[in-house]
Amino acid sequence: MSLTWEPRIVGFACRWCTYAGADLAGTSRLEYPAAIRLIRVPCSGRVNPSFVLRAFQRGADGVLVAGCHPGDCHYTSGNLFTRRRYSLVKRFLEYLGMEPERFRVEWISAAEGHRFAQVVREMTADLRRLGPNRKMREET
Amino acid sequence: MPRIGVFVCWCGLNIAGTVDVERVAEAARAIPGVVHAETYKYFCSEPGQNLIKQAIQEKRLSGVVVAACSPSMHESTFREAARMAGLNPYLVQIANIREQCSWVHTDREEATVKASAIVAAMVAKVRRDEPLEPLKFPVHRKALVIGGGIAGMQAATDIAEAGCPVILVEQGPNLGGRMAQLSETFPTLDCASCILTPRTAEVARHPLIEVLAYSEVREVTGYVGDFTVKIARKPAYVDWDKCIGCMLCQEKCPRKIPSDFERGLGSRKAIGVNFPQAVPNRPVIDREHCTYFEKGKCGVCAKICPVGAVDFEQTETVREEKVGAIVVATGFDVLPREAFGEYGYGKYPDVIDSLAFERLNSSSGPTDGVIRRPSDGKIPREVVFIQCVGSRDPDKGKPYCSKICCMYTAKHAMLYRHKVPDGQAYIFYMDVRAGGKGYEEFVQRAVEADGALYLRGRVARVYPEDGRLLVKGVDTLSGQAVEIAADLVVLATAAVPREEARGLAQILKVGTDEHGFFSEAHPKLRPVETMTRGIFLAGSVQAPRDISESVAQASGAAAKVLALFSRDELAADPLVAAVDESRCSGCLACQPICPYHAIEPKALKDRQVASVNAGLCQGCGACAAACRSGAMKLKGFTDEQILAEVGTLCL
Amino acid sequence: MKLMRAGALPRLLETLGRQAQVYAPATEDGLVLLRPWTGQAIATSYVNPVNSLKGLVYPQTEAVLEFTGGDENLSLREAPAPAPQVVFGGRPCDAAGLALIAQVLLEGTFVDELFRRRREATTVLTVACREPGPYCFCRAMGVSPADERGSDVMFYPADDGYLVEAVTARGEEALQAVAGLLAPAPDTGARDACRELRIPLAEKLTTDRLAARLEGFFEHPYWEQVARRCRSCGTCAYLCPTCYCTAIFDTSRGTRGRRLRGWDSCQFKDFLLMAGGHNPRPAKKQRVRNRFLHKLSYSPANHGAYGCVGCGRCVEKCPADLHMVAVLTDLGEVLP
Amino acid sequence: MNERQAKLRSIAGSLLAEGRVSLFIGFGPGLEPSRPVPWFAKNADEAGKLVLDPFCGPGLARYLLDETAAGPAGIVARGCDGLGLERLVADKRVGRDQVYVVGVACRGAVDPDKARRLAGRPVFGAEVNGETVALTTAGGRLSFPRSDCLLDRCLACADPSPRTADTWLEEPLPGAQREFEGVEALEKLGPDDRYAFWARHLERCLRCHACRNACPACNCVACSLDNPEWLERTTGLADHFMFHFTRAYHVAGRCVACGECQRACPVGIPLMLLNEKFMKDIRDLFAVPDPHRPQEAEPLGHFSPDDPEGWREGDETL
Repeated sequence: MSLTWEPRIVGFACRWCTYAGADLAGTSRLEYPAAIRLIRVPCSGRVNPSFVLRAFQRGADGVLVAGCHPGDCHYTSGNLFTRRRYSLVKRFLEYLGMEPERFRVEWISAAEGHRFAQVVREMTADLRRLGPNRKMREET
Repeated sequence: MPRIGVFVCWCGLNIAGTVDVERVAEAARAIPGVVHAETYKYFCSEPGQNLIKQAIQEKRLSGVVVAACSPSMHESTFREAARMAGLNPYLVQIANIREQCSWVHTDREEATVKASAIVAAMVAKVRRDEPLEPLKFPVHRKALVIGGGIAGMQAATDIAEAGCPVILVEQGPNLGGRMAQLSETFPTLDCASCILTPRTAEVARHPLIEVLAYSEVREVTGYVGDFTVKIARKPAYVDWDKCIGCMLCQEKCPRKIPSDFERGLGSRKAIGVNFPQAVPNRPVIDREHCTYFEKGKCGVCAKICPVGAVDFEQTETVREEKVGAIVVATGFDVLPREAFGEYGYGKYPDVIDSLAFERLNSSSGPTDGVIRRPSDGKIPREVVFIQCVGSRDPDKGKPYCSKICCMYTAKHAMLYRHKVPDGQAYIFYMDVRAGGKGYEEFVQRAVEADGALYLRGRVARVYPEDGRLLVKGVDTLSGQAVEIAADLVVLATAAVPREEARGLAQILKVGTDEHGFFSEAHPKLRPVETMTRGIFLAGSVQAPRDISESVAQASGAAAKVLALFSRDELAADPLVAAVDESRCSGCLACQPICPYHAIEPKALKDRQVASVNAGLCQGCGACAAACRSGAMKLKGFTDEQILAEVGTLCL
Repeated sequence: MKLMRAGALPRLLETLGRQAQVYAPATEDGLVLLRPWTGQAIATSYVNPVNSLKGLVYPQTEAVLEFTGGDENLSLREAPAPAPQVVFGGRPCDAAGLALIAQVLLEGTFVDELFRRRREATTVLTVACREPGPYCFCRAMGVSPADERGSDVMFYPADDGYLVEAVTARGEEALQAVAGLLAPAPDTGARDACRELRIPLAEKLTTDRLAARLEGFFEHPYWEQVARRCRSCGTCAYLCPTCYCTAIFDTSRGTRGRRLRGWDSCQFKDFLLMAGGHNPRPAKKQRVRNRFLHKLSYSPANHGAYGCVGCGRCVEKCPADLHMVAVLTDLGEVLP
Repeated sequence: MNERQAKLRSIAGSLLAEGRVSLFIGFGPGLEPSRPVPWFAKNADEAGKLVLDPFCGPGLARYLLDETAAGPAGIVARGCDGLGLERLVADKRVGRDQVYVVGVACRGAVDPDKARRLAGRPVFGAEVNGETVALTTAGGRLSFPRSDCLLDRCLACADPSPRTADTWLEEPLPGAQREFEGVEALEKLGPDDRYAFWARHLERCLRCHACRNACPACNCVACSLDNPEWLERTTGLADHFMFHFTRAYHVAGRCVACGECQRACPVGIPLMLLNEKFMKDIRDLFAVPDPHRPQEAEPLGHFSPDDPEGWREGDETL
């Protein structure tokens, strides 16, 4: 692992909560590692689990799925399906051999800019420790 | 061949201070499909927007990516600019390189690389965008109000006063709802019928309000602006158009039956109205108790009717109406008496509920407003009121506070004292909740001026002894056991949703809470809306409410309806789901996942597929994630677009 | 003809491996597969490896060309040349399958350059059969357990090693490189035993005048009935040592990409689906019929040999038991 | 002789003769006695060739997808076939009224390859008696433990009989709770060992789609795995992970555990270990006692407000 290697995190962020929370981190000028790249989705319930695998396949070192806290979904129930789906998917990924740190699900509200920054810092630190992901990743 | 333009904004030094915007533009030019890339200080400014418009026209751009601040800031600005330049506004995407890049990173190299990646992802996304037009729905400027109580009437009046026609459906034979049963109202002790009757009359004669009494909503289809409603008129066995309201039939009817309206304390005839001021003032035959329907003989009413309005052959009729909005105001009920064995409710005639006490107080009630106990008609000298009967009682399945009981019990104690000056009222309570203008003062008046004795604690048992009722309980403040010999016991039973409400919720496809109260779209910010656009709530259908709150909410609902009706057409975001029928198996895995009940099966020639009602869809995309074959597409966030973004961000 | 002791096999592969990538049968999860050989144990007791020789010479996916750049500055590059490889342990039926594919792809008016390059880079060391597997029926298809077609060197299992014989110049060259491991052969018994090996299943099948008897059988209701059990998967075609149908597709990552060619199966329902939406073989009946008529009728007509070498893989692995032996057996009853 | 088989032939024959079904799906004679094949009888004659013995291996339910288009079909159903039919009905792909189910009590199907290997010679007959299987060969009857002889899928079976049938060939056997020993064993390994396990198996994948096309839950009109946007036709290990992750997730909460995917796989990928992982977690996280039996509310089509956050516990239990 070269000294210049930095992890790559793909994040799926619900536009109402987490994406807005990330914007708040911006307006609050909270610094966090540049490893994260967000994809804006209407709801965490839109995130098809195979999107996560696609990210790992194409070279992500970590993947984050984040949405509103349960009970706060803009669409009332989207994140409750997220919770079900990703409870299973998280365990399944680990069952296939993925390290737990590489995939996270988080509830981050529009008011939680600090929390967003914190999650990115934590994840980046974990991934720096683990090194580049090779599992389920295509050869380049 | 796509022709994408990329516009990288400096945002003064906000972006350019951290991100090398020229390098971002340079990298964008290398992306296949990008034919134009430039930077500018402030693309959101007038000259900045002009640069974008100019490039769209000169370079014949098929898509635009603006790398700037968050889409929540200027997405609409740039979409409008594109529209003005002749490019479909949905072919514009925002690469958020300020809030999510330049403002949160300090390393220029890292921030520049990341900004380029974000731009590339949005280029990949915009390449897969299709031009979309806002969805337009016609608005039928006519409202349906369900429930003819005070809330429903208020909403109907407000809407009609603004010039929009209203259909007011009431399932009972007359308007007025619960309030018609009340004697006086807190905290002013106004006579209920004195304030209700003028309002009822106003509704009845309003040229824009059509009252459909004795009717029920059977089916609702469509969506906001364009609902189709089927309303059934139950048979009254009296032709109301012919009837002149003389009530000779009621007078002459030989059959007397206990009256629900009087809570069983009085009687009514098998034909007639609930109360003298009923509007509409038209009788209904109670088929279950009518001798003619039971035995085929009698028919006194038909013979006596001067206009021949009695019609034993009358059947249900169903009419269809188009409405643009619906207000639900079906009110509440109180817990049935079977639930309270320990208080002897239903067993001892002198244990009654608060609604019955209202009737005892009412000058049009069974005792003409004199407080007499049901068993022997004596005037009670000691009355025990028990609050929170069922409410705040998880064992009875009603953990919530019914909210109105503290106030009406204080009112009852006062009214009782006013009518029986030497009588004593005892009130068992858990807490006295008197939040509201003038409410606390009202309760204090009951205690100080009218001598109501408040005992904090629960009643364990009520049983008869020597012609009175012995009430045993504990005063938890003194810790002492309390035993009161009472002439009358009044239970403040829990307010619950009406039994028919659950069925109505299904017809309307509106959610309810675990108790059956209708769910609002947001408890704080959207309290009168439901999750279904165009359906609003007023009054106790949502949760127990007193009159003033019900009226306020009804006016709020009316304002929401009128806001809808202020437009000829409703425009909606076209970023909704749609089904690729060639890929759909019709398994309908998407259906239970949709919070808006927007998905229905549709029959094709040889199979069934899912179909999305674009008027109901709010674009959350839960269905798209549940669709295994990829037949369900959320426009603007298709599988292909998200996959392309993922792939690009991973490069 | 030479003799090689069994114990010398790793040395042989090691020597040949200096110039080329070596493949040999290995046991994995109870299966025998042809795998890159890196010194691991070489499986010897098997009927046929699960993957046929085909995949090593005609890979499941291979690059046709590589490209970089965008729409305006696209630059194309030929896929890199294949590295030399030596494959040990394939059976004569598989090698005969390669010969058949070569006949189709190299001997017509069109020469498939990708196949040619890889075929020429491959030395096939075939191990002839001393024992028939339960599903072997090579002789019914005109292939022998000691068939030399498609092989560069034949290895005939003997009591304590192999009788080794070069078939081609490339084989000769390979043997010269390992001359030190070979001794003069005392007799040709081991080879004769392979050549004379009886294949019981093949003896139950009649392929006499099959092409003639299949005339006019195209519309027979048999196809509809037998196709019912087909599941339209690609097991048969992908295991088959002679199926050679492919599709072309592109893949790209950013500004770099490749045009690839990959196996396809005529049993997949979209195999013939065209851009306009037309599918000439939408029904299972049509696809199943095509598979068997191709191998039993069209191939003999066009290339002079059945498009099947009787390796038995489809017989063993078809999840619905719709395989060549089943069809040949049925045809024995149904055909005139 | 085989009384069950005689009874089945007679029931199927009558159903066809009376026109109550236009086709009867069962097993018929194959290449050898140990390999009966899926059989589609259209008349009493063909019904007279139906086979019913312990070698009847292939799953039949999926055939209903094609075969009920023309009219009602009869089917001889073991527990796995019955659940497969329930799946197709739940997915609205087959009308229950289009199928006439003859229910049987299955004691497990003998794997022809295992039997031949154990016996060391062709096997002509088999009898499953409790924990042993008696194989008939030219050299006489040989007895082996059940666990060595049956198809993998039958060893884990908890559903010997369908839950409902239109008629019963014999007294149905009660269902049991499924165990997930294989999953539990794999869960005990570390991440790298687990990955090595799956990489080794999936490396072999041919992408022949035998698993998908065998599956009664993979019944979509169009499969996203045929869409190059989702999965290119490249056949690297990462593509195989994508394929098998997606396939397993798509049947999560829907897989009826018939095991036909694994039986169909030509390269021995233990596919049921993927499906069963979802099953086990659905059971544990969402309190669905028998996740392989189609539910009124599909486990992934609903939620409970009290659902756990499975990823939090996931770290410890895995």
